[in-house]
Amino acid sequence: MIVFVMAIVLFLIGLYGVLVKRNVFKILIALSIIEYSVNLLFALIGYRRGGTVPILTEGTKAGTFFVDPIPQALVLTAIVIGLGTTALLAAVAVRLYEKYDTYDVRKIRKLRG
Amino acid sequence: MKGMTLIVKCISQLMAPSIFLLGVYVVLHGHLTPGGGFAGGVLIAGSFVLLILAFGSDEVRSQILNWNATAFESVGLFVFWFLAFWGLIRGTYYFTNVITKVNPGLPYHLFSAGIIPLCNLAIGIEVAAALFSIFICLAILKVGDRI
Amino acid sequence: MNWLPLFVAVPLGIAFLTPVLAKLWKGFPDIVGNLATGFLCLLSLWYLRFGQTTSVYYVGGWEPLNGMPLGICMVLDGLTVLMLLVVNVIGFLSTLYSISYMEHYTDKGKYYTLFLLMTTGLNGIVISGDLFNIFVFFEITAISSYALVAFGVEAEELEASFKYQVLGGLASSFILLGIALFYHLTGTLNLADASKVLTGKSASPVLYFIGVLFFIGFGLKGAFMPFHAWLPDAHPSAPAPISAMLSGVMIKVLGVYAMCRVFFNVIGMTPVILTTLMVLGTVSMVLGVFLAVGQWDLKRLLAYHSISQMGYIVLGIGLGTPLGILGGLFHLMNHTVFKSLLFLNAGSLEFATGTRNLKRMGGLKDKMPITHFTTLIASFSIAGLPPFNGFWSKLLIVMACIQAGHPVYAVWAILGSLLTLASFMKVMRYAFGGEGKTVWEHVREVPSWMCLAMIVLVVLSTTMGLLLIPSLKAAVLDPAVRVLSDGLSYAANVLGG
Amino acid sequence: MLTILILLLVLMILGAIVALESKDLLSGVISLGICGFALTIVFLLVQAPDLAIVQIIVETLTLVILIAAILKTTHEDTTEAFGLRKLLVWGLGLVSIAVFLAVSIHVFSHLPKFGYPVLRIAQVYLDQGLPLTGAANIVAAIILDFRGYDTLGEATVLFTSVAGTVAVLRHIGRKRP
Repeated sequence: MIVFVMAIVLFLIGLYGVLVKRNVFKILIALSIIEYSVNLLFALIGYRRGGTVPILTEGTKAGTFFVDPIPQALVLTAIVIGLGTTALLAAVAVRLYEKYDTYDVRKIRKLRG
Repeated sequence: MKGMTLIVKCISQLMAPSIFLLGVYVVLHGHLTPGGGFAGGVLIAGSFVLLILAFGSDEVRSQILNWNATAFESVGLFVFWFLAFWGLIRGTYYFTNVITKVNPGLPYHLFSAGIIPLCNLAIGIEVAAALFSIFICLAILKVGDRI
Repeated sequence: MNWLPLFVAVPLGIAFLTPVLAKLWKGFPDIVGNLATGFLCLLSLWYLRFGQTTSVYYVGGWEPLNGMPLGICMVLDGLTVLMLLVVNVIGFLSTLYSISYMEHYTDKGKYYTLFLLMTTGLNGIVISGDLFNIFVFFEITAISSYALVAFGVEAEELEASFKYQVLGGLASSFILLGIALFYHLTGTLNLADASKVLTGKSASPVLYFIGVLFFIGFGLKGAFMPFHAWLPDAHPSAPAPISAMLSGVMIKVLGVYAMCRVFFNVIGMTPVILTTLMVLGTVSMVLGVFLAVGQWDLKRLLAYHSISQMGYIVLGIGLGTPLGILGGLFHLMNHTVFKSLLFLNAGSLEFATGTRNLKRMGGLKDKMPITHFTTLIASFSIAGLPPFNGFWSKLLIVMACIQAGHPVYAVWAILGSLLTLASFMKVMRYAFGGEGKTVWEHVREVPSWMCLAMIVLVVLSTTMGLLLIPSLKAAVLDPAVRVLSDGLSYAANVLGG
Repeated sequence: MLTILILLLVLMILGAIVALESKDLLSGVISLGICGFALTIVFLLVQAPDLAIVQIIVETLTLVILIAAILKTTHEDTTEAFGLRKLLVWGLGLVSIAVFLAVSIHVFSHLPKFGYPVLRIAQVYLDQGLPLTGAANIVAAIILDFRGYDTLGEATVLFTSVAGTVAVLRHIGRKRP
């Protein structure tokens, strides 16, 4: 159970970063950390004590048992989705720097409250 | 972006083709060993990125701008889309693995699992092109370049 | 029934081809984009006849094995049919409008690609019966809308898009965390199967925790009141047809639909959640309209009204009675129509005059007669004046409040409606009334494609009250209401049929 | 194995804290890399080689892209300032984080323990995956056959993101009359 809680701790560190940090790139890093933590939690959920990789070979014995393959398939999807969001966010961050000449969120404020 | 020293250039010249080949291998054997279209595609993109980082982008800028990575991406994804649509054309369900129904192939061999290797190939092309375009967009392009 | 995947496959295929076609000839994106959305619009009308019963489509032909759903399944029931209609009709009218409107922007090919991807995502969410699949389509919709909000690449638009991306990314993470725990609890991702697994168990703290995570995630996506910070920036910054899609369709599919599906059909509604929904709905309804009254940027004013009108929908659904759900869903349809119309009108004003500031407009009544007429109808409709559609759904919600024994909420709903009327009288007064300013001498009515889209929406908002006629109501609204009011029979319907 | 796992998780947490608190964006991104590469090894430990391969390459490319973006702009973080408002934010943040953590510990005590997942559909995949699809790699069988529709969506997300990146990086968005 301790490993699950540590994944949640990682999630909360990322959450803290998103809510408190005032730098565009720091917020990007914080969102990446959140994403890692969720992927981590998902992968941990699929682990089975003593299980092996869910890939069959011709010599696989009848008695071997495998870890849960579904979380692996889902995390694979989640990693690629995370890459997509990070890339778009980085593109917007670069454009923001070009327009405002700063990464400080408090100075990027042309829209009213 | 400037290139790096001679040592880096030599090493990456040797490394890039092998990384590329590894990528192709991972794509083609995705249904038998760990890996698949995504992992292999990212490896293929990585081999190009390595070359550009080592040799600098100044020499290849004009080629990069003409060579349209996004078109490759569209084609790869369209093939994948068509493989999914194939089942619907054949009168069965969307995304049906139509090949295994006719010719299941030998398990544990390259030609097995029906459309799975074909999907892997299509995804490999798409992912390689997509990541390469993200890289050139964010790292190389200057203000005013069009892709 | 067998053509259900077309809702996803057609826009997806066209979206992949559009970048290539746009290189060949500049006119292609307009033609294929409109053909695709027009086809989807017709298909969704045709699918109205399948809404009476629940039917299941097994993607990949993976039919259940010993009662275990192997693959992903698509589910078609009354609620799905209703949402498909909403998404695709507004999608088609928005693309029609875009033909002329997007001439003011560069790179139309990219615009249509992203628009079609957004439509794909929305359709995919609505027809899916699998939790993780819903998440994937959430992300397609979200990422394309992030890019579309920043499509003008001005400083303000990039800022709005950034804010939207951060909160949207946070929402996605909450939803994914919820899905992870949900999978750990039930061992399945299929909604119906999960519902079946959960019926055997008593309500554990785990389920509450998952519920809270989903609530935060969907609430952020749907901009309910404590989570609304991104909406007044993001919706006005997008091009007008995209604002219409975002405000008219997206917050409803991502917020209301997803929440209804998960809470009513899978986890099961509890009085706590219903009360929370009602309170949040009322707070959104009243505060949204108070914030809207003070705005001078026309699109920003409309965005605050979206928050307020979402409050009505959530209040209606949160009542939990069949009449309340009927009112909520009907208001969802009506709000889609008139809010899209209002955003398109705001876009027309911006197209013709180049400004969104109400103080700078004035006297446009004679210059832009069609836009004036359509804005007038839409304002009456959103303020709830009879006989336009907004009146009927607000009436139903107020009646449902009184019937369920919550007259206080009814009072707030009526108050909100009055304030809405006041705020739209201000819009009409400042934008169209008054002396004709000399600056606007050269202003002309907008091109005909834009007028056509607006007029179709006017016709819809005038006639949609007819949906309450019993025979039409039985065909369109009743099946959707049944899906929510008989919540937990979803599992039996999907797995049995 | 559990000890190594916990050590790696501690490393990830430390990497995350350093990434957020460093004054220099470049070192922040590199610390994020520590977090990502540690995650790769965690994936290997929990018997997920597919994930490990994808994660290590994606991580490398992400780092390259982020570092290139930082080098194009600036790598100084000048946003730190201490004030009353910040103390308030800190206080509220710490309280809510503590509450969230306490609740999640309580929740995890009601869920299946680490190493003993509920296998419902997964068992069917493991038993029937090879005969039904012909793929020896069950993960590949799931992502491309049983749940191939998801993978189409995932590839579409990447396509969307590239289209969006290209759209956002256009130099001129609106035509000036």
